Amino acid sequence: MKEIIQMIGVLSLISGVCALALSGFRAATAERIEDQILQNVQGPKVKLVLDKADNDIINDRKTISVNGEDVLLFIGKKGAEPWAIAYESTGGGFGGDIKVMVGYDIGNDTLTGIQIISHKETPGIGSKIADDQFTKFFKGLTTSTKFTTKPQGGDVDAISGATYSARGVCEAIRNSVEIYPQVKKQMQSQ
Amino acid sequence: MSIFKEFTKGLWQELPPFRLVLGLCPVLAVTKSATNGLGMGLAVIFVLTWSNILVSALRKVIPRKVRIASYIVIIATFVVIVEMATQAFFYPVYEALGIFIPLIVVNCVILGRAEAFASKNGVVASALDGLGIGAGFTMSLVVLGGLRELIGAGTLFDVEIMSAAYRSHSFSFMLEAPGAFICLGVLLAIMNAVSAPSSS
Amino acid sequence: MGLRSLFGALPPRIPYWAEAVPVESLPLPPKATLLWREASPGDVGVAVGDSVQTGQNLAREGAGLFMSTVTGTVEEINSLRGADAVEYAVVGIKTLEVDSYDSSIKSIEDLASASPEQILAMIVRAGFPGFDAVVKGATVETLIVSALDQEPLTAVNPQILAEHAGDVSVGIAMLTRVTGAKKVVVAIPHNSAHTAHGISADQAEIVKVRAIYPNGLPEILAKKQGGGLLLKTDRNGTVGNTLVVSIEHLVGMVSCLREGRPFVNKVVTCCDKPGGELKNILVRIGTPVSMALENLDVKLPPGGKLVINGPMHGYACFSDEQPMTATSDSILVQNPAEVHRFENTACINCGKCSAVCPEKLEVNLLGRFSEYDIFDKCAELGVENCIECGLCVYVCPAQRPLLHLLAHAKLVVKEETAGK
Amino acid sequence: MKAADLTVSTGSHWHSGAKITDFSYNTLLALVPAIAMGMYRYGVSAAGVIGTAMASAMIAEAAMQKLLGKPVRIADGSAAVSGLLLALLLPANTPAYMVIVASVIGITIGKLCFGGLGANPLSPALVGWAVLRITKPWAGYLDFDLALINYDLGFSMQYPLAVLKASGALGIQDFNTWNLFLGNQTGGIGASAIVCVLGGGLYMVARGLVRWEIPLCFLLGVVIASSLFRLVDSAANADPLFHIVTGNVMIGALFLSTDNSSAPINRWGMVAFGLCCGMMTVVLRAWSVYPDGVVFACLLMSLFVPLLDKLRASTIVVRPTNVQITGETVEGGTSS
Repeated sequence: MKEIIQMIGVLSLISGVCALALSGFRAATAERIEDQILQNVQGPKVKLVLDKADNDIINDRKTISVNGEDVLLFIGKKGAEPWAIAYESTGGGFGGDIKVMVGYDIGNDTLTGIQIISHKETPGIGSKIADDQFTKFFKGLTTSTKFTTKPQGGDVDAISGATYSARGVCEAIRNSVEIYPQVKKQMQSQ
Repeated sequence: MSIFKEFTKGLWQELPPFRLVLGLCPVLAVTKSATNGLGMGLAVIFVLTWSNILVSALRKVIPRKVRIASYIVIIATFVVIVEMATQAFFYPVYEALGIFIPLIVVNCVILGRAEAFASKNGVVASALDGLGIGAGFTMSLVVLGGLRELIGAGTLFDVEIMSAAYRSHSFSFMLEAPGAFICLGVLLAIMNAVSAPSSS
Repeated sequence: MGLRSLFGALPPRIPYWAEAVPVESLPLPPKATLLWREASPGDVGVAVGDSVQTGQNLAREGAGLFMSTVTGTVEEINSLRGADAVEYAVVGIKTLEVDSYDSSIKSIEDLASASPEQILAMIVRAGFPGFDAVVKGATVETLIVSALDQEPLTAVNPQILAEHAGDVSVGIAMLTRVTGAKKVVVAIPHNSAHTAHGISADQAEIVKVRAIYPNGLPEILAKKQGGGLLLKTDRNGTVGNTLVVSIEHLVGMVSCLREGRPFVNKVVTCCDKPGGELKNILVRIGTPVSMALENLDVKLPPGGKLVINGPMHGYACFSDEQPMTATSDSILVQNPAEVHRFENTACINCGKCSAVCPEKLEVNLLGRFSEYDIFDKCAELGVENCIECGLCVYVCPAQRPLLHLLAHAKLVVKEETAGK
Repeated sequence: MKAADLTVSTGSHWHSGAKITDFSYNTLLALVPAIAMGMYRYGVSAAGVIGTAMASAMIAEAAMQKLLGKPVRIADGSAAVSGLLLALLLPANTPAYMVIVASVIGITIGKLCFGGLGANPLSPALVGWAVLRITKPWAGYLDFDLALINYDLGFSMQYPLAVLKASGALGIQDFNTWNLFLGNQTGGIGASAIVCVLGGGLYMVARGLVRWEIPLCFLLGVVIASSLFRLVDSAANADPLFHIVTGNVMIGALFLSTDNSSAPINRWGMVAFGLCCGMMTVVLRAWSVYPDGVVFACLLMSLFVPLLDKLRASTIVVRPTNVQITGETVEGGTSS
């Protein structure tokens, strides 16, 4: 009996001390980790989308609420004036969700570009959606464009062999465009 | 002298991946470049040394029956610390090593040293053992990673070594998993051939 | 040699000799050498200088039966380790011109009315091998009388069948009674011009067997015709329930028992070159090969091979003084050019050996396991079932000594199981 | 007894005359029509690829055997066969360095590291090809549409399987099956000469050097799997005949999958091996990144060979355990 209590005691003690140490370390690094993820994962893509901005886009971010959901908004400025905004949205692909960063020129309501943040499409086929050849097509399109692939009656060229993946990207853009007016309004009201 | 030997043995006689043939999963998976190898190696040195020290310090307190569980808890703690630290301060390394940092927990080298050495020896000797084995591990990873990077991508620590013509048509097979196995096998064969006369 | 049909697509066919070959009698040898398997010189009950009679038991009291086949004086008692890794006791006898027969072998006039025990005892006493298990009381389910030779280039049984076809039915009736066999089969080569006469359907079943190697081997006959294992005595007792008797021994039994004479003369087929004619000779058991060869005017080429009992699973002698025994069927002389050389190449895993193996063994694996002394794996793969027919060696493109490897593994496995 | 000057050995004292070189030399002979077709089509560059592959394979084998202290046995022709098979899978203008790397790795890592001829679990030629295939910067040279862009041989220069992959059954309507069978298609130097490969393979089967089970079941597997795919979705999948006469299926069935040491040796093992290879080929063609799946199918199934070789008639004879001998019971023991 004494042995069992000793075993339980020692193990609990070690676990407790370790947990304490870890939570302390986590508290100390949490903010920096979040910052690093923004800088390294979304940051480069946002910079590509809002390529003409001259401010530090990552720092000029804010979280707004649209239809009860939080949206992380990146704002690109030319000089002091906000020029464009970008935020992430999701569409269903062949292998899973496709996350797309869509940028908008708030002056004339056109797309400044899109970037694929993450996807799980088949390498070599579906993964072509992340190629420049595909994404540069969206640059400069107005928000009133029909964002569906041509076989479905839209304006977007499908990729041969990766129709489904291209459809997923279009879906993500449609989701994004849908909330664009609200986002724009909220951004300007602040 | 004898204490110093605890450090040096990890560099040749008990070189982990090649002599003990332990911890091969990270060895094969992360050595796509010398930088990755170095990053992984440093993480392992940190975890190994500290877990060795702690296991050695607590060796009289921990009951035998729950020793493995205790070792795992200790090792896991340091691994999580390493993971958070790399995420916070060396994000590119964190991205490259990915899942393999959490997997240090089950790296046989670390558990093996805790069980085989730290639980039977003093704190100083265990620390030196951890440092030595860790250094040997790092060395092996850097050599393997460097070799694979040089042949597979034409660079070394991301410095372009080979000509541009080579780099654009590099033998990227070496960066793939089979390349890792073959590279490890060839290095093992060479090491066995070199040390064969002394062992016989 | 074997034919390769359809460019080698089908397994090789090694045909048996089909025609009868006339027998020529050889004179008595000046010195006869007798071999006693699994015995030592201590088991021999006579001393150098003793006179012995034809049919006399040379074994010491209680050591079994070791029959002299000649009359003369014992010159030499020795021991020998044979090619099958078994100890032999060797007795050399200087022969006299005229035989005087041992009185303990008595004739049985009426084979039909004598008791089975009496006949069995006399069969064994007259020197016919292969009845140890029956004597010990093992049950015989199936009796197979084989008119096939065991090997190609052997013409003993076709000759006997042509000459003594009439005695076969008498012999079968006698043996059926002796062994109590429930099923009796007479195996005749499919291309034989002769057949056994006077055998009724309820007495025995006559089966035509394709006359290609290894269909004449007792193990194969037992498996295909008897549906069981060959009856034999080994260390663990008796194995199997099928008794295979060659037609030569069967006919010999009938005449020996009628006349009260021991089994001392054996028909042996000689062949000295490929494609050459076969010659049948009748020799006294114990005659050295050299005498048979001299008589036939055959010279042993230096570096050549002298093979007793056929080219496929026979054994090569290291001396031309090798004596004939009760089971020696043939003598084959090979020139150095014909001698097949084994090579120390690794197995290429072509699978020909496994395809051709009548026992369906995985010879490719067994050869490798035996080569590297992994005998427990050999036992697992059933190396004991190897009947040493030599077909794997015949087809192996890498010229590997597979039979040697398998026989070695068999021996080791047998010793290991016996040691347990 | 005095010893005479005689040779002594165990049986058998006869031999069928089969040699190790039978298989390799006859394979070389059987592939002559395919080589000739390749050279006729693609000219000197095809000859260059074949020569480079065979020479480097043989040199690599000799050098490695020397290094490992083994007897040098390049005369058995197995290295030449491996080199040739590798070359026949490649496009005619594959750069020499790629050919050399593939054949050297195939021979050294794929064969001699495992103990040489007969001990290699994978076919050396396929190992070499796979190395090239997964080396991304080089893969462009193996894409027949890109590699053979400068050739015009008077028939559609689109790789049929790439077309199938890109646009499904509709896209391949232009291909005539009979034409494809005659070898009027792009592809590897020899692999695309379907009728020549088939002829050579039939010669090997007739000589008994390649057993018929594997090739037949390979093709059967292709037919079964492609029929199933077609049943499910006839718009995306080609008919069985198209699968058989395109890409590497014919050379795979007759020459690649029948490599002695990387294929089973028992009948039912061979049947299962062939069927699995064929079906895996079609699965890979339909679902993998690569247009053709023959090589990877063969490599994958070769790994299962020790398992497949267990599919066989049992040799185990259980002997009677207790045998009555003169009234007493004696342990007979079981033999296994």
